[in-house]
Amino acid sequence: MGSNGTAPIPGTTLFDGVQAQKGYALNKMCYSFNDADNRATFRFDEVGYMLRYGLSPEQIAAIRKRDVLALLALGGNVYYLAKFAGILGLDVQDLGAAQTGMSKQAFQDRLVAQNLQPASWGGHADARAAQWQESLAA
Amino acid sequence: MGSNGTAPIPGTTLFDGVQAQKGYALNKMCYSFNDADNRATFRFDEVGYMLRYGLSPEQIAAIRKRDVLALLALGGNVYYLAKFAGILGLDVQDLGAAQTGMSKQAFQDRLVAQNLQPASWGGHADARAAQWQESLAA
Amino acid sequence: MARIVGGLTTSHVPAIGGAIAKGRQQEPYWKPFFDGFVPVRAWLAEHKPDIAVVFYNDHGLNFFLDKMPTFAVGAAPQYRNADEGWGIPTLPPFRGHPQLSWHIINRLVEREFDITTCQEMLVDHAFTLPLKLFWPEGACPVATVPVCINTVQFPLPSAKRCMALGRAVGEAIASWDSDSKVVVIGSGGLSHQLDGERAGFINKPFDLKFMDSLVSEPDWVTRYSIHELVEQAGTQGVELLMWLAARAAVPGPVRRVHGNYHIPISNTAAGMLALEPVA
Amino acid sequence: MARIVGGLTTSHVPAIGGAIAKGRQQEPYWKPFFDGFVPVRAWLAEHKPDIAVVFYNDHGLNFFLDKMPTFAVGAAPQYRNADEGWGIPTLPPFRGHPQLSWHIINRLVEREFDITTCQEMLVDHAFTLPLKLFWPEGACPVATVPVCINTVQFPLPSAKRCMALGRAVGEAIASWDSDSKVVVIGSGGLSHQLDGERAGFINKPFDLKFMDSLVSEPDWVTRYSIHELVEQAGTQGVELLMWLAARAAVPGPVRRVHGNYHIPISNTAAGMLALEPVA
Ligand SMILES: [Fe+3]
Ligand SMILES: [Fe+3]
Repeated sequence: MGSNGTAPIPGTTLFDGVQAQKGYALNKMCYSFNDADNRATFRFDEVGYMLRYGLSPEQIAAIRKRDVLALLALGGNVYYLAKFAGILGLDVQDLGAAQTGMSKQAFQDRLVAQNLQPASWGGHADARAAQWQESLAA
Repeated sequence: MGSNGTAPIPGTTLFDGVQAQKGYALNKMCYSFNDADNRATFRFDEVGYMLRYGLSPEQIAAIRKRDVLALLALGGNVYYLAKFAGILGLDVQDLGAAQTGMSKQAFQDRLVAQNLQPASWGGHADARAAQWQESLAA
Repeated sequence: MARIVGGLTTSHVPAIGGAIAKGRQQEPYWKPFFDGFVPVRAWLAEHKPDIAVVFYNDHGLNFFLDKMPTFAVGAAPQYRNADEGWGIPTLPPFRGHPQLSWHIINRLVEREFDITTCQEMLVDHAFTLPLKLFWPEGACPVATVPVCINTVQFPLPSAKRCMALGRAVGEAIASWDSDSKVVVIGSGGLSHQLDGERAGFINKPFDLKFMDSLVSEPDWVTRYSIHELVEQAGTQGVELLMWLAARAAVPGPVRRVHGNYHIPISNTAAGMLALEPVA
Repeated sequence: MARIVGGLTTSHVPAIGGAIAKGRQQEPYWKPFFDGFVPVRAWLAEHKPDIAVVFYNDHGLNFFLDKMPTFAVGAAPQYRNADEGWGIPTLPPFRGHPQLSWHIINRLVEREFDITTCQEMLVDHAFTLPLKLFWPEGACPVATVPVCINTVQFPLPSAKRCMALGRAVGEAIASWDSDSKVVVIGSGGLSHQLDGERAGFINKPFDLKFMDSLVSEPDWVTRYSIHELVEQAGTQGVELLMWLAARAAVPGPVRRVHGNYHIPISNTAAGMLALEPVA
C-alpha cells in the first residue's frame, strides 16, 4: 500500500513521508554535493563525511557499494542521489542499467525501442503500464 | 494607496512587495544578527559589515543614527530590525518611545492607560482606530 | 481515531521568556498575566493531552525573505529553539511527532493547501513560550507539531483562509488512526503594534469582541480583510490569525473553560483563552 | 493590460546543457530534438515577448527537505544558475521582473494559493535549459518570473490544483497594468523514470494523448491522481504538471503552432509544444 492507500507501482518507491524520514541525513549529505569543495571532501574521506552527516550503517554500506536500489530503499531521493552519481561520473543511463541489472548498451537499446510503441491512446485504462511489467517479467 | 488599493493606515507602513524590495539587503543583514558572532562582527566595524551586505547609503546613515522610522521607510521589517535593536540593548518600549517622540515613561504610561478603553464593541465600524488618530493629533 | 481535547490561545511577548527565567511571575507587573494560566494548568492536568499542534508565526528565526512560506508545517523528530538576537534564554529542544505531522501534511495537500514541509525547523519564542506557559514544570510533556503562518511579509493569508487551514488541520487530526489526545494551540496577538508612529496602539473593545466571537460566532472576524485587521488590531495584532486557526481546528461548538485579558504586557494587550468542545 | 502571446512547453533533460555547450545540435542523436525548436524560434521572433513566466520543478538546487514548498514564486531582480553537482556548465544569471512577480504573488494569495515567496533563488537546469533552447543566441532577451512546483517529495499537488494555479497566474498576468507581452513556459517531462527497477519506463501513447489534450481538452489529465500519473508517465514524468500549469495560464482555446516528440533523449521521451491563443 502506498502512503495514500493506493496499490504500489511495481519497481517504484514513491518518495513520501515514510521515505523522507528514513532518508533525511542521506539526502542532506547528497544535497551538500552541489558544492565542489564538499564533493572533494567526500572523495578524500567518504566514511568520515558520511559519519558527519549522521548516515546509518546501512546507508554507509550502500554508499560504499554504490548500490542505488539499496539507497532508494533506505530513503534516498533520486534527485539528491543524482548528485552522488555525478561524483562517480555516472549518467542516468548508467544508473538505469545498474538498477535494472542490464548492460548500459541493453538499457539504451531498450530506450530506443520504446519508440516502437503505438501512437494511439487506448483510453482510460491504458494498458501500457501493465505491458511494461509483462515485458520485464518476460 | 496601499499595495492592494486600500486607504493607508496613518503611522503604519505595511511590509509589502514594495518595501520588501527596498529593504532586502538591510533585512538580510539584520537576519544575520541571530548569530552572536555576527553581532560581534557588526559591533566591531558597523560600516564594513553594512557594506558587505550591500546596504544603500541612506540605509547605512539610518543605521548609524539608530533612526527606526527612517529604517522602516527604507524597507526595514520590524521583525528583523528588532534584532538590530537587540544589539543596542533596546526593548520594544524604547523603540515605541523613539518612534512616537515620547519619553519611555510617557510611552509606558500611555500603554497602561489603554486599559481605560471601554470593553464594549461598537459594531462593524468600530471607532477605535479613528479615536487613536485623534488622540495622537491632540 | 485521535481526539482533540481543546484549544488554547495565548499571547507570546518575548519578555515573558525573560520573566520566567528570572522568576518574576509573582511581581505586580507580571502577576495578572501569569495568574491567568493557573486554571488552564488544572484543566491540562485533568485532560492530559499527548500532543500539541501549535499555530504560530515565525519572527525571523527559521524563515527569511529568500523563502517565505504562507503556511509551513513541521515534520521533524525534534525542534530546536535558538538565539533570536536579543538574548532571551534558549530552551531545550521540543519533541516532534513525525507520524502526525505527515498525516496532517498529506491531508492538507489533498485538500489543496499549498504548504511548505519542514523536516528541520528552528522554533522561536512564539512556539516555545506558550508551551512553557501551559507546562511550566520541567521538560515539556507533549510531543509537538508546529504550523507556521506568515505574518512577516504581505500579502498575508486572509482570515478566511487561516480559518479553513485550521479546520482542515482539525479534520486531519480527527481522521488520524490513533488513540492520542491532541490539544491545539494558537500563539499570537492580541492587539499591538511595534512599528511606526502608531506604535503602542491597542484596541481593547476589538480584542474582547474577538475573544468572545471565538466561542459564539467563530467566523465573525473573517468579515475583515487583512488590511482592516491591521487597522483594528495593529501590525502585530494580526497575529490573531493563529487564534482563529486554533479555534477552527477544534470541532463543533466550544465552551470557554477559562480566559484572561490584561493590558499591557510589554507593548501588547495580552490575552489567553482555553476552549473545549461541547461534548 | 499585459498580453499572453502563448505557451511553450518542453522537456529539460540535463544532458541538453552538455550538448549545447559542446555544439552537438546537428549530431544524429540530438538533431531530431534540437530541430524541433527551429519553427518556435521563428514564432518568437515574430511575437517578441518581453517576459517569460516559467513553471518548472527544482531538482535539489534551491530547495531542500528542510523547507520544501508546494508552490514557490520568485521575486528577485535576478536569478543565478549554479553548480548542480554533475558538471553541466553554469549559465549567466537571468533577469527577473520583480514588479510582475509581486503582482502575481499578490493575486495568488488573494485567490488562496499558499505560495512561498522567494526574493533570492537559485535556478537549475529545468529553468535555464528551456530559455536556452528557445533563445539560443547570446543573452536571454526576456525578463523572467520563476514559478516552482514540487515534484521532489510526496504529497505533490494534484493535476487539478496545478491547473488552477496556472489559470490564476494567467489571470494575474492578464490583469497586470502594463503593455508587456508575456510568454508562459512549462518545463518538464514527458514520460520517464530514473529510479527503481522500473527505470527506463516510457509511455508513448500516453504522452501523445496528453500533448493532444492540451489543445483539445486541457483538463483531460486532471482525471488522474498523482499516483496514477506516476503509473502512466513515470516518477519523473509527473513533471508534466508544468505543462499543464503553463497551458492553463494561456487564456481560452489555443491553436498548436508547432510540436515535437522524440524518443529517447537520455532516459526521456522529449516533447515540445508551442501554443497560442485563438485570436
Ligand atoms: Fe509576535
Ligand atoms: Fe526533471
